[in-house]
Amino acid sequence: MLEIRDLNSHYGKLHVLRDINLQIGNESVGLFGPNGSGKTTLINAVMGLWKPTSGSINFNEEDITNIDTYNIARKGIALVPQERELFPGMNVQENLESGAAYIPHAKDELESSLENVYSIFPILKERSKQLAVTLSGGQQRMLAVGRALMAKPKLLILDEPSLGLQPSLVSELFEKLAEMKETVSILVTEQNVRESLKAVDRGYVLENGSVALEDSAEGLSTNPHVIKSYLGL
Amino acid sequence: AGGQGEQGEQVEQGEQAAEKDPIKLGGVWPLADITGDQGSKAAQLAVEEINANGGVLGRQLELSVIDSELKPEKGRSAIERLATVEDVDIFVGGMSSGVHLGQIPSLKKYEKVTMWTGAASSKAEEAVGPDADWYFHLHPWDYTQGQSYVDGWGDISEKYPEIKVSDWFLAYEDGAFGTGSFQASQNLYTELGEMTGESFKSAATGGGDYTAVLEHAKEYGPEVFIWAGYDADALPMLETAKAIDFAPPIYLGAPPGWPQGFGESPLSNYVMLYGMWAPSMNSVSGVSKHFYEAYTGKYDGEPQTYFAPLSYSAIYILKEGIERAGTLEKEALIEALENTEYDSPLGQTIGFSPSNIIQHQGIWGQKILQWQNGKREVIWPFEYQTAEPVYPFPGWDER
Amino acid sequence: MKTSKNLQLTIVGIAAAIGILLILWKPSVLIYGLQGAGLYAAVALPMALILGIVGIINLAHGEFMMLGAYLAYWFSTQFGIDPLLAMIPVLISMGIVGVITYKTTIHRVLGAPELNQLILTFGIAMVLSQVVNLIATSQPRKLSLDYVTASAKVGELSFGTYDFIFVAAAVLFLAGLLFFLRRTKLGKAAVAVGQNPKGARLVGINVDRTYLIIFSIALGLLGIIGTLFLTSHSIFPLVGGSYTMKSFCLVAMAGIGQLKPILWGSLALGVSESFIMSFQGYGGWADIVFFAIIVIVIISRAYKRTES
Amino acid sequence: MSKYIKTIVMAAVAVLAVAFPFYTGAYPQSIAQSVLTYMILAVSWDMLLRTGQISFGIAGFFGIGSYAAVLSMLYLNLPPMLTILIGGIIAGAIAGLLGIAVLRLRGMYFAIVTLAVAEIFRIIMTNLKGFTGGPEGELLPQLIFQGNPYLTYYLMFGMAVLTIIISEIFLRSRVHYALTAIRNDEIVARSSGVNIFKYLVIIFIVTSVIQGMTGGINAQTYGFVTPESSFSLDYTLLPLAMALLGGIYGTMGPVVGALLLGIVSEYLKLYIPYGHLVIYGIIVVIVILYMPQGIVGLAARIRKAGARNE
Amino acid sequence: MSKLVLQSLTKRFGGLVAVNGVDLEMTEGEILGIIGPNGAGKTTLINLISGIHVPTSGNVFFDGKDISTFPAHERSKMGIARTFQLIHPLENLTALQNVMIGFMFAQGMNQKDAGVAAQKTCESLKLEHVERDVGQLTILETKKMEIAKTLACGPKVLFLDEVMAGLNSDETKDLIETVKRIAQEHNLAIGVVEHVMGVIKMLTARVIVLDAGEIIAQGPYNEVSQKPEVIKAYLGGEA
Ligand SMILES: Nc1ncnc2c1ncn2[C@@H]1O[C@H](COP(=O)(O)OP(=O)(O)OP(=O)(O)O)[C@@H](O)[C@H]1O
Ligand SMILES: Nc1ncnc2c1ncn2[C@@H]1O[C@H](COP(=O)(O)OP(=O)(O)OP(=O)(O)O)[C@@H](O)[C@H]1O
Ligand SMILES: [Mg+2]
Ligand SMILES: [Mg+2]
Repeated sequence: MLEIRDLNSHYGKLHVLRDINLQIGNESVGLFGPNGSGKTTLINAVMGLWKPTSGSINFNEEDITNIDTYNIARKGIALVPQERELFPGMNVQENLESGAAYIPHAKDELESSLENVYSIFPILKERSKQLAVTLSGGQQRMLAVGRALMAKPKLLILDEPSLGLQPSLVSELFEKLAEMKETVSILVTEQNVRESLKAVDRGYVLENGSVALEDSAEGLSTNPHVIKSYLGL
Repeated sequence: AGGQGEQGEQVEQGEQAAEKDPIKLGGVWPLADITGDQGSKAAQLAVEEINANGGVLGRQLELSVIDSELKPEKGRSAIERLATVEDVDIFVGGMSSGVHLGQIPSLKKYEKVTMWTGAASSKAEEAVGPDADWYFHLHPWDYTQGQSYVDGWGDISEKYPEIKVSDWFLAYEDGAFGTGSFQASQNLYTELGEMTGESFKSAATGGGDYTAVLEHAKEYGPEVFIWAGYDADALPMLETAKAIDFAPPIYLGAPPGWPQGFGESPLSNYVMLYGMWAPSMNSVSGVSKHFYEAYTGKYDGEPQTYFAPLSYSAIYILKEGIERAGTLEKEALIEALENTEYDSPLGQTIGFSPSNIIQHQGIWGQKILQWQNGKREVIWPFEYQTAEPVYPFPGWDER
Repeated sequence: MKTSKNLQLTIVGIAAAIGILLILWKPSVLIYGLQGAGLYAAVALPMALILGIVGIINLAHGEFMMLGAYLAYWFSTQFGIDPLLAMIPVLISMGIVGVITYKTTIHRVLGAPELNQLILTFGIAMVLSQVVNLIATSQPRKLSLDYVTASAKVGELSFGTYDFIFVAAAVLFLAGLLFFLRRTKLGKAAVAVGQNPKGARLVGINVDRTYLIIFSIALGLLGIIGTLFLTSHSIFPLVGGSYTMKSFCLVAMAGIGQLKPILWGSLALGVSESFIMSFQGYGGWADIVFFAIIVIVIISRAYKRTES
Repeated sequence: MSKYIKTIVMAAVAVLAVAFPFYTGAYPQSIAQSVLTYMILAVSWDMLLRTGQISFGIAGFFGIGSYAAVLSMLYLNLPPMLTILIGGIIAGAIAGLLGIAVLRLRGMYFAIVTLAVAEIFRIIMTNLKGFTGGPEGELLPQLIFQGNPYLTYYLMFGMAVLTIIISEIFLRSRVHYALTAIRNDEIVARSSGVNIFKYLVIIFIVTSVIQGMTGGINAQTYGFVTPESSFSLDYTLLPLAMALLGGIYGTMGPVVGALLLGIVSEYLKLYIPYGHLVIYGIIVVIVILYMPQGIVGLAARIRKAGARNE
Repeated sequence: MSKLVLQSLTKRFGGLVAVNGVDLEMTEGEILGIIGPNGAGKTTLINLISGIHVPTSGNVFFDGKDISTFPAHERSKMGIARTFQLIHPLENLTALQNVMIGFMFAQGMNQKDAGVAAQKTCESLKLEHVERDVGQLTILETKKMEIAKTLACGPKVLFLDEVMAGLNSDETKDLIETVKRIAQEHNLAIGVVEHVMGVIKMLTARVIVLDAGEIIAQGPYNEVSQKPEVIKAYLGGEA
């Protein structure tokens, strides 16, 4: 489904991604690594938000390396960005609807998707007329996840989705993701490695911009390096 | 004009110039404005004509023009440059009293002979002061202009007793030009009768709503309705007048210029106007005819403002003055200029005499004209009359 | 909630009362005020559109209107057609001007700080007005059209009716824009882009094209207004400047991104200006009322916000 | 090392500027005078910008200062230097009063309100005919220093030096941190103990005093005021463009921008008498498109790039 | 004596009651956990204490003084400091300069002293790269800088709004130690908002649980986390 080959990326002179190779099939994949290791940069490259210096990204056999973000979104990749990127002046429902309205294969199922999102995050239904800007931090995170789900993606990318969510919702979210991986491919970055390992099939560990480790969820959770650096708490 | 032309000329005149330098004139106009654009071009025309006829005292004239951009500080720098870098002998130019106020200190510093074509505000006259014998002002002052109208209407009502001119309503734009006109005329017109007035915001300065002022004028019901605004106001104001059905017996405009194609509008017929010059003058003045043909021949398009013949005149007055003085020496030149009797394309013969403050005022008044079938016909002074006045201004439904 | 409803009702009530009083006492104030308001609103709406969505304060706003007016003049004199008919080619030409301007300049400063955009459009304004000046000179132009002087008579009062065309234009623009932004897909996308361009890209909106379209629509509207403006006003190269400033004021008074309040704001300004001018000799103060209302509205809104 | 060089360069420029009138003619001097005027306005505008507030009201305070100087001389017969000070004080006092209400506004709202207020000043001056001379303005019986061009140049030069010094003090002292914090994030600034309002009011008053005094000097130099010329929108827009083209948030940018645009506009006009404004506009557009950080920003970037290559 | 006392503090946004009649006392040296579901009102509570919002009703007392209506900058000078859930480092300044601001304006130091003091604070937090522009810091460094900024205000009471969010476990441990140390060194009352229960467990002696603006439970974390209402509203399932 997604295939990244020899990807390199720079911010000015800073070499952030080094020869990244990564594949995602019909599965759920975790992307772990310390802060600043380049996870967000990698995701931005996939979404066309940041042009890589070299390498290629293929989605369903199609080269999307130099395609505009909006087109990538329409091809079926949805992102829950770390910074959420909501529409502050729209209310909750309008934000959700915007997630489906511009994606050809999603707009016809807008109503059912909306029900689905509301059932995952009931608070959003309660607040459906509240402006996004006045939501609390965690509520905004839910809205961002919800908006991405509205797009009926083939590949769903979540950049630290649990950040700021209350514990009960974190487990619920990962349960939900685990359920969804039957129908949607998932790429998720998380600091909460423990929870997320429950939801993914495989994982990559990114360190200093290179893939340091690649293994199944089980393999990772027993890997001493991972245990020491990422599962300590 | 300007830098490039200069260089070309210098090369050309290389050999003879050694003993006979050109006489340098420095001109300052707002070149992006139609007045300055055409004024400077008409002056250049005069220079070229004179040079083609052998120049002055055997020397060529050379005109350097700098843009004042209608800004006092730019106008002043232009004077400074002309005086020190170009080293001109004489200053010409002018438009806008505001710019002139900024230039007067510099003009006074150099005390070179100055032949000014613009600035009607008596504030400028005050700033020049009584001692500036080198200062020659062609354009009428606001008050002399006002007096000329009073004289004109007096003459007209005497010759055509049916024309009534004792009740006046003056609509004036709220800037310096309109306010100055109103203040200057308010006292003078008592000779004729009563005058009241109200200001409006000219379209030229972002206004253009004449309903209120015309309503008030209509309520007042004057015998003469006069407006002092800009060319941009001319037609819209007439349209508003028609819309609110205001048709005074005399509808009179006193803008410095008229919009393109004003005469072609059916509304313009029988509007009266104050002005210094119009193409119809060609039939009564040979100089005017010559000027008109030369101008339209050299530049495409008619002279649209009187600043063209006025600037043209300024150059010729200087030429004659220098010839009479036989030198560029200041005292002699001033004396010669004082004796100017220049038969101008504006019709009148220009000479200089003291006005309220300054010593050398050239033109004192404007003419009274009337738009008739697309042409500006001169009504007064009678010696230049080109057509009989049509009176009264026909009502809107009678057209 | 309730108090603000009550407040609104009171304000509407007071406004209605003032309106009725005016109709009885000086009907012309209302008529001319309305006509003036129509022009203000019609010119300001496209500026609000560009500001709200593309996020640019367009200091060349009035100059684009001027350009539209000159184009209309050119079309109608060149082909001998009525300027109102020329509206169609002008609309198209201004749309193209919009595309060109966007592609060559605006597009490149979208990421830059707002001040850069401000000065860029200031430069564009200068180029536009000066190029027109070089070609057409500063001498005003005005078409003389019979229908412009259409008038109506009610009792003693005779007034021009043509300028109601600006009221119609303003209302149509507003209705059209609201419909466009709320009901059409492109319009909704534009709103999203206005609020968060990055978010908009992520949900599949072509942001660059949206900007381009909105900018061109706004210039197209300016072409229409320019044409209408030409029918009843003189045009000259610098005619746009004061409309930029007034639109800018109105847009701020309405609040960034707001369209409807522009109509109310214009009405308030138009009527109060007309009211002041109806007193002979006080016309000079009409401008002060314009700016004072703007200052008061903006400041009091800021206070209201900090209170809640 | 580089600090030395900077000081030497600054000293050299200062010496040059002081000696300027002695080896140039009246023409460059008059250009310099107007460049200095715009330079002061540009620097003072930038000083307020450092708080994040974009003022469109420069012309307002400049005009107020001009009128205050001329009217206080006409009516109270005060010595010219004093009237300039009065121009500054009145502009500052008005800024103080206004600031209390206006400085709660941000962004475009602040910009518009300052613009509107400047217009209100102009309209008042136009309409108070008996007091201010109305649209035709007022004349001074004589110019400051009897019109001596050297002294007027030094007066404006002194004002520019003063403005630059104040600007530099603000850049090097605590004030700089307060202003930068306010510009970046007011809530963070407040939570770090910065009294936002106090600093905004101080800067607003200081810059208005500077603008008012500059207006006063200008009026005394030219010997007249009119609403149209004293409140000209040029005094707002040109300094803004100059600061931006030179580079904002510092003293150097506005100074360089004023010098450059001031000289370029004069130069263009001599070579392209009809139509130079088109070129001027194109230059503004091109600079913004290709040097978004202004000239000083570009120079800094080049210097950095050079350093990296070493 | 209690440093900070809240008395039936309430804040409404239109129809929504974000904080509802909260009573609370905090004393020196205490680290208090503030937990609760998303939208419970935690951030709003901090905003009320630090003066970003004005309470709809109720009072905030500090050192026995009612400061409910004091502006934010004055509260900061009195010793109430906080970080922000969405961090906004001051750009165009270096990390060190960011820290200096508090010393200069909340504590009134001059530039030089503030520089020295900021340097010391950064060292004590093991914050390196202080000469870098804030944009170039890592997340951990940024978070430390945020804490340093609050310390620079000379706080007596300090609120940390989700400072640990987004850190990995090593970094989280590092920061927990740091917070503990500063609490002791400066004898601070610290309020910590976190959704990572590991942090709350390790760091706090007492927690309050907010739900829909009200305190529904308080006490040591181990006790509180057993309460069914807390599990239901917040922790969920078996956690
Ligand atoms: N816009 C930018 N300009 C310069 N450097 C950047 C930019 N964005 C990120 N970086 C740097 O690139 C590196 C990788 O950043 P990235 O955000 O991809 O990391 P990450 O793994 O997502 O970290 P986190 O867990 O903190 O989100 C970091 O060193 C960061 O400082
Ligand atoms: N300005 C506002 N206008 C309207 N409602 C608001 C505003 N600010 C906050 N709220 C609402 O108040 C409630 C409390 O918000 P707050 O940010 O305090 O929650 P929180 O406990 O910090 O949540 P989180 O854990 O998600 O950060 C939320 O329901 C939020 O939607
Ligand atoms: Mg990241
Ligand atoms: Mg929160």
